[in-house]
Amino acid sequence: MVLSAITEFAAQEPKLYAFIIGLIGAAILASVINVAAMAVVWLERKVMGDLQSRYGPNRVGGRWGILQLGADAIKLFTKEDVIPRGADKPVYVWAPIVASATTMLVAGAMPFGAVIIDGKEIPLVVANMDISALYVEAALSLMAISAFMAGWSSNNKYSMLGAFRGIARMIAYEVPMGVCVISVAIMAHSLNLVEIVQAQNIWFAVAQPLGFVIFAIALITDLGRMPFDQTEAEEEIIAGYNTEYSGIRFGLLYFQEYNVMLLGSILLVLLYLGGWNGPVIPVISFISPMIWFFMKVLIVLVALIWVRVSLLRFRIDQVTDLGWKILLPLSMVNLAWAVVVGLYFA
Amino acid sequence: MTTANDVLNALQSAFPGAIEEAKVGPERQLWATIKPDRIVDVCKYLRDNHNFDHYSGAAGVDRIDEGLFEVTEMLASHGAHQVVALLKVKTKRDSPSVKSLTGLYWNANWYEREIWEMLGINFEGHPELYPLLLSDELMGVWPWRKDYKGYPDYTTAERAIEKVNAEGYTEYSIPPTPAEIEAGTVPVERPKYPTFREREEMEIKGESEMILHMGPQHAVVPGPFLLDILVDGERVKKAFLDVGYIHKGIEKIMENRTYVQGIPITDRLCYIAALTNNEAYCGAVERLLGIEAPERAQYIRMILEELSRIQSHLLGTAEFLTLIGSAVFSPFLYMIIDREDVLTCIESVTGARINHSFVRFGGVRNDLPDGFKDMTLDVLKMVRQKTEEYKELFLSDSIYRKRMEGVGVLSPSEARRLGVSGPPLRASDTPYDMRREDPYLLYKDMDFDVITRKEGDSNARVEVRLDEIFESCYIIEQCLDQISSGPIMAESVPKRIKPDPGEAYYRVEDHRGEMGFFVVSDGSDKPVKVKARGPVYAYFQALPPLLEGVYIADVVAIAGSMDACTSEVDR
Amino acid sequence: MGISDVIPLPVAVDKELEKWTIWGRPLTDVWFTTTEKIHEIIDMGPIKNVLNWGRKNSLWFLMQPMGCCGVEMLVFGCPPYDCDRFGIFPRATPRQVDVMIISGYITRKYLPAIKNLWEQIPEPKWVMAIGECAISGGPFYDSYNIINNTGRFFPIDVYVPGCPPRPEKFIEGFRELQEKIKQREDKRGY
Amino acid sequence: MSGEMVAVDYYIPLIMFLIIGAIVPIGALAAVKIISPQKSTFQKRSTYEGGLIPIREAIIQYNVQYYLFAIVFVIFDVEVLFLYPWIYVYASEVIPTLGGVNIAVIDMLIFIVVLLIGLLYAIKKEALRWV
Repeated sequence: MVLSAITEFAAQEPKLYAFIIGLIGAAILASVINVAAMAVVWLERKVMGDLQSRYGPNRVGGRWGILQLGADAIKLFTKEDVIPRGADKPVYVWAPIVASATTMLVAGAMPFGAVIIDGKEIPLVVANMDISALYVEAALSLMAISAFMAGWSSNNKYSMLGAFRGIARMIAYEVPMGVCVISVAIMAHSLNLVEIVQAQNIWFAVAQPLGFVIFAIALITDLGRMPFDQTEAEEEIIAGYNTEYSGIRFGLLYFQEYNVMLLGSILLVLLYLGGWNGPVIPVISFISPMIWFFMKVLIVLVALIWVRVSLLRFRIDQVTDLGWKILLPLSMVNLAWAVVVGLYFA
Repeated sequence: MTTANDVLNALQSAFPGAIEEAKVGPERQLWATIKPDRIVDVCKYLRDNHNFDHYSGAAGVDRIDEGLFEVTEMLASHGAHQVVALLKVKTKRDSPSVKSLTGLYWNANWYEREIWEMLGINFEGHPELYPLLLSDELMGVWPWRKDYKGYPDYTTAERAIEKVNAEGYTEYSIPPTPAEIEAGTVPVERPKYPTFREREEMEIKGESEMILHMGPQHAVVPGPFLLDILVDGERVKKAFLDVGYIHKGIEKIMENRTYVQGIPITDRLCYIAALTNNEAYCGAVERLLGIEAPERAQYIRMILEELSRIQSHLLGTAEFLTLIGSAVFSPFLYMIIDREDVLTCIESVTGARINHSFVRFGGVRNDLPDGFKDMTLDVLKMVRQKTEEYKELFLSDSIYRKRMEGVGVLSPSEARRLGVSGPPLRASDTPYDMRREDPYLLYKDMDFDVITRKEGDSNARVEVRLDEIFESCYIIEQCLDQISSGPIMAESVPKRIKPDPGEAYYRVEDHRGEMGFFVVSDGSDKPVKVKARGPVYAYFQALPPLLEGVYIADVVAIAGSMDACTSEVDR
Repeated sequence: MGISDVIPLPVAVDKELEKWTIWGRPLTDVWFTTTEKIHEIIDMGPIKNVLNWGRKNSLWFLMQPMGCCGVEMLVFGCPPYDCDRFGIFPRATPRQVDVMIISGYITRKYLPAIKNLWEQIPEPKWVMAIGECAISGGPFYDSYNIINNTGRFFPIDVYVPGCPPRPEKFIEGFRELQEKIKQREDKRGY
Repeated sequence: MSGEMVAVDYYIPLIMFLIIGAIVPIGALAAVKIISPQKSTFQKRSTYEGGLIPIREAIIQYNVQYYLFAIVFVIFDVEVLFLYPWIYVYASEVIPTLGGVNIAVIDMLIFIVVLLIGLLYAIKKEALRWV
């Protein structure tokens, strides 16, 4: 009932509808996503603890340490905010804001699962545009810009090296990543994320194993997770691009990293792991896609954490070499594979 | 096999009149006093004709009663023979000057700089006579001289004057004590030299070059020291090292303590290798006293020192892993867990985790507790199994191999020239191990291999350490089998330790390399001079040439694979 | 201190704002008095308790091994002891830490550097002296190069004796500091 | 103002996201300025570099190799952009076939091969050597 009314309203007043849904969606997501990022940090610390035969946070907020991230957030929020004298002030101040806005931009076009109402699957997405896959991929790489802004404006040598590394790493993996998205789009005959999910009768991870691997590597690189965390390699360049950031400014950059990690895992699930597709669970059929979606994202997140604690860091020249000299040609091979499979076997 | 007598005879025939007095010590040691103007020739002769290619260090002794300074040069060979030549050079106290050996031995540089800044002995022909350990403030007061009045100094903090410099940074100056001023040891004119910072700035040539401070507080440093790298992009063009941020003046302090009181100080020399430091010091004093520990005590020492070696190698490798991985890299934490078990074993005997003060002159403090053997064997079994796993892990990890292989390569000849010892030297295909080379305790009865690797890169250095864990386990097992009951202290140890006048040099295989103690006694209950020749000092000196032309990420890999310990360098 | 520190606006706006007045008083003045009032309100009670709860449960410390205690500090972060349980973990840059651990001998050469590091930590911050050397100079108390009274240079909240203290003592020291923050009995009054 | 949603309309919510995404951190920053203690000193605002005073500024003239990296990227990224519209045409039945293979596919395969040759050239010329 309500649904049909909304559809009707959307048909009559598309601009107003878009405005309202944007406002509501943004308000909800802005709060949800930051809490979710905190949950991811907590998850990371707990899972890391389990993998390393220790406990992780277990004193603040019960034996699971649930309130640990709350304490961290309060601490960061009430910390003095220092702008170094040598810093390029406007850029320095903008960097965390750009990071935060970037994640919101990505979140706007990202489907967060689907619900089934009246036997009809309704994806939970705010801006369901035709080229959302391209858009999301492009917006994700904006994170490198905010990192570069942070690193360059700090006027600190460690930050500067981190910033350059970040850009070099981003550009080395942007091309293979883009080619992988194209390969997926070829099989799905669409660049719309919802349609890509719906086209996955067989997961694309199965149809294009090579593409999945390349995309996963490029994604980890984009997120700056462990084997590729040269931008903030603690032992080499202290904290990389956010060396000079303190208090809430650091907090914003820190939580945005985890936001992007969450959004990146969602993107991986959408493109390759069949999104919310899965057998309908009888009793709770209403949210059964959500359950599948949530479980897949969780598995990807845990896998990312697992990778983090078990691999060593690449050297930055090895990272760029891997991107340019191995992944780029391989992604082209994958593209050809996708064309052949998509055109003649699908 | 060359013996000390052969070398002495050869010297006496080659340089008639240059050798003032000479004696051959019991443990293949040659003590000789050389005329000051002939020291370079003698050393050159020894290096070229008698394989004395290892410059082991130099110690400066202040003989205030005789109005002389003595510089003792310690020379040895990398495996060609086992003679240690200790050549003394005497110089007048009012205008001290000695010829520098830097032209012959590259690594004489730091040892001579240290003697210069501490005792004020000028080294003719030394290329860079700049302070090494001391801050500029203390330059010119020559703190290790016996007539230095600034020691003991209980009021450093109270005297500190805070002042803001022109740029706005706060600086501190600590003015001399009244005693110093009264005695007139405050320098009127300090020696002239460019400061460390000025020397660095002179090296910046291009527009795109910058100097990056890595330290004194940085995740790569195991203790405060300053590693400055001149980078163009990410390529290191030149590296500079500034140490002395935790210089405590251990050698000066030990001169003012009785012999027994010196033992706890040697613990703090390098806190990872406390037991071997104890051993080296006590061994030297035992030689002075002419006593020997009973057999059981020697076994106990060996067991504990090898256990200590295991924990040191585990910690060293773990710390190194955090450098090329990160602090959340799991195997790092697993190694620390294993190390805790080994520490429990040591703790059950010595009662302390890292600073044991366990070895005594002529014995050890405690006997092994009940059940020690079973516990240790269990732990060793576990350590063996785990180390096997780590080795397999590293072998199969392609990222690890990519990061480590061919990085920081030290060729055998280069490694000898730079004067490194211990695992870095052995990784460069030079089987040089004090336990074989200069056998102490009962190591000559033990069956073990000296681990070497051909490659000489960072990976080889780590592999040598991991393999040495197996050898240590094997040695401990042999000791536990052979140990028999008996006294743990020699009976002839006097109540008050007052050795006869003389000198002794005793070196042991520290976990990181050659650790030697040079002790001079004048018959009183305090030593005249205690010189600690640490292995990490040599590593640090060798670091800047190794770092030229590598990436910043490799700096971390190379510095980490050296397994450094700042405290021992600074002393 | 100006609006351009908060919201990304050109510095010229700051200069302009300094000229503005509200009720005959300069704007910056009003800003400061308002902030002070808010701080007074916060200091009065419940809000502060919440803030201090957050602070005490998230003590990040500066990774700065200095001596023997530096080794135990490393072990303190590792499994058998695991400081992460209490929300304590090391960071390498002073900008992001709350606690500085002086874990060894401060020498004449190191004093300016460590003081600089301490200054660069943003408020609120605490400092712990761990080990004998940091407290009194330890075995090196009479050395010519050691600052044997760290307390003169740093407002030390917690002294942890031991040479070196065991990792358990580190935990105890941190618990003590947490208690002090909770009771608002720390030296700098947070 | 009624009618179908056109492509541009999808960006209206995104603009809302952008605005809110910027307002939230700005609000947080402003709140922090008021709540948190502020004791700014000279040394606190100096650049951190291991505790010592840095030698010269960090913003200097950088190595030219960084620039080469960026140039190679720009070239390849623009090329890849051509692939995106191609997704929509390659399967189209309007496009003629050559020997049973869609001519758009053949075109694109040639394009990719040329691209790879370009990459090989860049690698050969060491444009991708890290600084």
